[in-house]
Amino acid sequence: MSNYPRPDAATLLEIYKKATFIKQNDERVIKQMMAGKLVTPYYSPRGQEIIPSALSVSLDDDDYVCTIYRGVHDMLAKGFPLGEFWAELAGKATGSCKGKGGPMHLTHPAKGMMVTTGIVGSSMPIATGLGWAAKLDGKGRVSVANFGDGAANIGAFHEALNLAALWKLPVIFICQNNRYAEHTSFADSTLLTHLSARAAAYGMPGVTVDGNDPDAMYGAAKLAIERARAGEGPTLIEALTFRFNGHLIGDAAPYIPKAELEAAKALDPLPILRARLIAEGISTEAALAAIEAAIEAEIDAAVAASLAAPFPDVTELKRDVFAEEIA
Amino acid sequence: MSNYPRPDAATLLEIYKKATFIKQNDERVIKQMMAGKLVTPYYSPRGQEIIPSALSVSLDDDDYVCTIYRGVHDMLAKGFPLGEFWAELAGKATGSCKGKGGPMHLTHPAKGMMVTTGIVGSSMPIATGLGWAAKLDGKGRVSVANFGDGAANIGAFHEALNLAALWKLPVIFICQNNRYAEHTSFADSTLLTHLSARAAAYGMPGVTVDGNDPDAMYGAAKLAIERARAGEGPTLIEALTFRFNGHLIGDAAPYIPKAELEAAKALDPLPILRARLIAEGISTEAALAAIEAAIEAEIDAAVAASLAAPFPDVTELKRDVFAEEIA
Amino acid sequence: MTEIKQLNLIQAINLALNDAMAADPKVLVLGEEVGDKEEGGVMGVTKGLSTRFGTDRVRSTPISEQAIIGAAIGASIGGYRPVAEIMLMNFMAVPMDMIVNHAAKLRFMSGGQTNVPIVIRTMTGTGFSTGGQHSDYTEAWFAHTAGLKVVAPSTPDDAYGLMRSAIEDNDPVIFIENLPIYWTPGPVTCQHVPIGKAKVALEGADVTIVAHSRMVVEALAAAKTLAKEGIALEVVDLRTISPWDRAGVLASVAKTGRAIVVHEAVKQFGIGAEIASVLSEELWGQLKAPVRRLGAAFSPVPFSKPLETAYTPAAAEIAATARALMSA
Amino acid sequence: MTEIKQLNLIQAINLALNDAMAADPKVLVLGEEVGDKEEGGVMGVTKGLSTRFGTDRVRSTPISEQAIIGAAIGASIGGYRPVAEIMLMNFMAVPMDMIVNHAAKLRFMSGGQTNVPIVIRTMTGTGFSTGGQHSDYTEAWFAHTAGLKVVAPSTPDDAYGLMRSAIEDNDPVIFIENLPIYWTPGPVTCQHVPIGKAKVALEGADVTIVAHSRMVVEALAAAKTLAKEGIALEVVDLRTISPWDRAGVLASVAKTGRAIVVHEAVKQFGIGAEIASVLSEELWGQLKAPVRRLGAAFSPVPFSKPLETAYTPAAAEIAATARALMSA
Ligand SMILES: Cc1ncc(C[n+]2csc(CCOP(=O)(O)OP(=O)(O)O)c2C)c(N)n1
Ligand SMILES: Cc1ncc(C[n+]2csc(CCOP(=O)(O)OP(=O)(O)O)c2C)c(N)n1
Ligand SMILES: [Mg+2]
Ligand SMILES: [Mg+2]
Repeated sequence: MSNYPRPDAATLLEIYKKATFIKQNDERVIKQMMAGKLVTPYYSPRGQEIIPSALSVSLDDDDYVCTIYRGVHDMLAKGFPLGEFWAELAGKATGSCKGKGGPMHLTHPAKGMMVTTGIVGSSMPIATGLGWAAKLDGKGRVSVANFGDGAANIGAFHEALNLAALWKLPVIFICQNNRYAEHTSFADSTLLTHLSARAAAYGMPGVTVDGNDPDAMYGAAKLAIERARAGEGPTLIEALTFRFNGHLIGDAAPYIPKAELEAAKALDPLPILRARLIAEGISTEAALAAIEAAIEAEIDAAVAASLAAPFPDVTELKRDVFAEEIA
Repeated sequence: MSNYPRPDAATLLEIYKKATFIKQNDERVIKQMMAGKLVTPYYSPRGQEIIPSALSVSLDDDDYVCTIYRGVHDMLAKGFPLGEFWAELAGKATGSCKGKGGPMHLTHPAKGMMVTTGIVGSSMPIATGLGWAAKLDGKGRVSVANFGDGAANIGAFHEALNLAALWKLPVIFICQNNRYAEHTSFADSTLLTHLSARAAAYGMPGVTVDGNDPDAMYGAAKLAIERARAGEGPTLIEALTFRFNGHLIGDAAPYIPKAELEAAKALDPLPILRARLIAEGISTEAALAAIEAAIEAEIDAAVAASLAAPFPDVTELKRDVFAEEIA
Repeated sequence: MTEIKQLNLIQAINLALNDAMAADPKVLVLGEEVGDKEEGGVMGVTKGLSTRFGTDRVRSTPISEQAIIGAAIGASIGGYRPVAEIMLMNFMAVPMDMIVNHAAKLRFMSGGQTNVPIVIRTMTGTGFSTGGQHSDYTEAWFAHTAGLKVVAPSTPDDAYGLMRSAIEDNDPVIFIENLPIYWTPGPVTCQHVPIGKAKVALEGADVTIVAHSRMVVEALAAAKTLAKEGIALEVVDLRTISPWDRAGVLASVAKTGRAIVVHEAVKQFGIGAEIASVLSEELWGQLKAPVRRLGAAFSPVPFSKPLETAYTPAAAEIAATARALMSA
Repeated sequence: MTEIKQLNLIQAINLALNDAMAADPKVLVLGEEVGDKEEGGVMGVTKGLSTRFGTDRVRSTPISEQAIIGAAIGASIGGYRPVAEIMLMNFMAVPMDMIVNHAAKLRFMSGGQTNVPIVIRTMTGTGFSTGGQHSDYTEAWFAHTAGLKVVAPSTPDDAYGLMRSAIEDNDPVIFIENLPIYWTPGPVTCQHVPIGKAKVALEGADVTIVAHSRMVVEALAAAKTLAKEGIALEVVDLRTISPWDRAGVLASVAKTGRAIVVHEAVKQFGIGAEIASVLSEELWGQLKAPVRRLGAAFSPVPFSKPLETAYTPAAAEIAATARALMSA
């Protein structure tokens, strides 16, 4: 991995900004839920912020991303508008999906956020199809499929990776291995130690990286994206990380041994990257604090707007089922 | 593969008998169809006879086998009664499935033939479940899943192999790679050259053997069976072979290049094994001719009985849907 | 003999699984998170089973629904009685081939040589804002498939009794649990409930409501309201959707002369259509009003709370429909 | 303008695909064996397309139904109009999640931001002794799923016209082809046929037969027999199963006062139940006899020829049912 491209200072700062945005937003969602001001299923991405942040700095707006219920980090890193996000979580008419989709189906094509699915494994075949479209278009676009370690054991994974490899499609398969699938530990789901080993089953390059290390994640993602843009086909990246919260808010995660969770949290990539930015002179305490405050203000505004927004009208049940409205 | 167990003379002769039985029976089915005396979809196993023959000599009656529409060879090698086979093909009440299942669903639990499926890939999860039952029983029984090269690309393959490996189940996955899946060549279905490479994706041993070579096939199967009986878990065997006929009778297989087909037929394992038995003094021309004649007579009897047998009564539509008859 | 406990549906199903596993060493449990290391199921329905009966008989699986149902089918043919969990009813689409092409058909296709005594437990229901892929009722797919039995209890007592019967049944049974009523307590007599028998949950002379699962609760609420208005609903809890209790339902509607079939699934092409058309055909000339059907709106389940509420049939709609039938 | 060719259904669908691909470069075809290297489909429906339009647009796939439908969905969201083939209708169970949880729902769940203009072609039908896993009609599953359209032509002309409309439709369409009638020739006008409109295939005053796919052929045969007996059947070819033509069917039955709904799928919980219950409800007091339904026996499709024949509704049964209605 010494031949990986490395992020420059500006890119590192950009990664930090995205990751911090995700983290602060996540904390606010949980805070609002705890205060009873937001009622929704919510799958926290806390601990996994670096992965999409270090990926997205190499993506363009028109590159495609598909993700899963636990995909808020993937979306925000890709530029999902915060106002539409909060309104959607609140089930409001001003949400990106008019309140019809909710947290598990956030969509925003203008930034390439094409599909969010609540069905484990289903992001992969669809992202493969988007990769096919991108290849037919011939504009060098790529398609990213995000999924978890648990999803790597479902049939759709197998079919999608084989097809993408066979058709040399520009797809980046990102397995965010956060060591748990709901209550099931990684070791109880497969005998493998590294899921990237599965790439060989399709004749596809595969790599395992520390997804919480911005350098490693940036390098692996950039290389895969470049391969894809050059028409060299898909890559499987297993990004090692950890889920700091329960499967969803409300799950206290007693099945995660305390020591394991504490060890993971001790390596929280956010403070580490923050300290590094200052140590390496890329930014200063004051500048970062200003960034963080600006993010907080942006979140304040989005939350306030979501609370004030109207609910969709019940006639919406007749719209968007088909192109034509139902009589 | 030099450490593989090798078949002794008696076993080799047994393999030849089974394979010849399959071949002669196959030729008769086609002859009856061509004569208009049998109307059924029929998926010829011609060319693939050695695989189940060299496998079954190491199996007991109570070992489980699941197979697919192209599974006549698997069944006959396992001891499926010929009379019930022919009657089932003819849709008669005396068929193993009372005429309700037909060629794609031949079943005979007394010889361990538990499930024959017409859905590509579905033999594997079910055989995995039989492996689970066998493991719970603790009697050292094994479960065999037969499937084709095309089936290795479907999701059920992935899920079944991962589960069998994780649970260390006594399952032998036999991929009969006959180079074609219907009209699709192996090279057009995956980038891999050897499907056994997929075993590593599950932490399972995998091996590619010449399925038409009785020594190699016997050795690989025996080793896998012994591992399974010893509680060491599943094995994936890719048995290389060739389909001498079209996908089903009626398909002239124009998509197979002539040279490719001729080369495969030139290596027809049946005459090769026959010549070897004589050359090695394991049998004689006369003895083999007698065996072949006896098989022919057995087939004659089964065919005649199937023609004479009655069709099932239409009231059978109400039986075997549930345990209770439908009112 | 009959010990009456107060249990909610989670506890009742858990007790039924406990009792069935204790009674028959061939009963197995498998599915995602079902073992105690994984908290005994996301809702705790299987809690304690792996500790009591061991992880050989109660196995948590990877996320592999095709393998889960395939393993259940195979083990059942090998002599066991597996209870498989598919966490939510929408995920039944993933192992659909295993369910409809294999579990349902192996007995028939083998001419009765094999059979598939499995139970597939699954959960669903609107009410928790889980949206388009987590709350559908798809019982109609399975009821339309010969070879499957489909049950959907609305009370803890029926949940216990139907689970015991489902496990002892020699054919595959789809067992549908509703999320929002999981925590409603009720008496549990620990008796088997026969598959294929409906129950008159409330007697009444005017209009028969045919319902199952949570819609029975809504029907009973509607009945309460209407009683004050002098309209007496008879509420028939189907309990078994296939094979459904034609005789029982026909008897009730023959008495009242009016029927409303209610389900939480989308109305169009839902199971209410079968029941309504049998009622219309069999009671030709005897009905006082056309048979009405209520079901969810023709759309995916919406996320937003006001939409989700409008989407699903509820007591008020049942009451309004009954009133309309009475004045028709 | 209208050129009248004589084509069978295979040729008509092939022509529709040709014309659609020529008209719109965004139209794609994918599925097992669809390319000419693989003989243009097991039945030759896609023959010539890859040679004419290239293997970028007409792609044979591995046996991976989930990936096939997933790829079609993804490509459609990326701006294309893929026509995916799932070789036989029983295999629709394999990519069921992709069809019902994704293709059907993405428009709604995204609030209309994305849509899935795909066609899923599939084949089925009894008659060739292909047994329990190769001949089922499962249109009821898809008709019950909001967001899917379902069509099933019975003539080459409708096959052409519905395929053109399906490809141009902005939502997912399930396109059901019947195997035994593939080779029946008929005139093809090369006109689009609107989705959602039934067709009166034969006018008659006495009994309306509502049918689709091959059952229309059986209904017309029954009509021929009954005409000699002085009973005039009106045969309504549904063509579209969902959204079905309520107005058209109601108009016919309002006229005749008698209806039989026929389909090749299992009768119980089949699409006939929806139609029958709507007819009974909407034409309350106007019907001369109860609405009858005919469908396959409640069992998996049997292999043995006499069983297969008895399993499926046919002209004789339709005629007998109509006679019974006339003397009811
Ligand atoms: C097909 C299917 N099966 C089961 C579920 C229930 N479920 C939701 S999330 C989840 C765990 C997924 O774990 P992983 O893939 O590791 O992703 P993570 O949640 O850890 O990000 C499960 C089993 C589902 N949504 N879809
Ligand atoms: C799920 C599914 N998809 C498609 C088919 C149609 N089909 C029947 S056999 C076959 C080819 C299978 O090839 P392979 O696995 O190599 O087995 P072989 O026939 O060569 O023995 C296909 C595509 C099917 N039966 N099931
Ligand atoms: Mg995970
Ligand atoms: Mg093959």
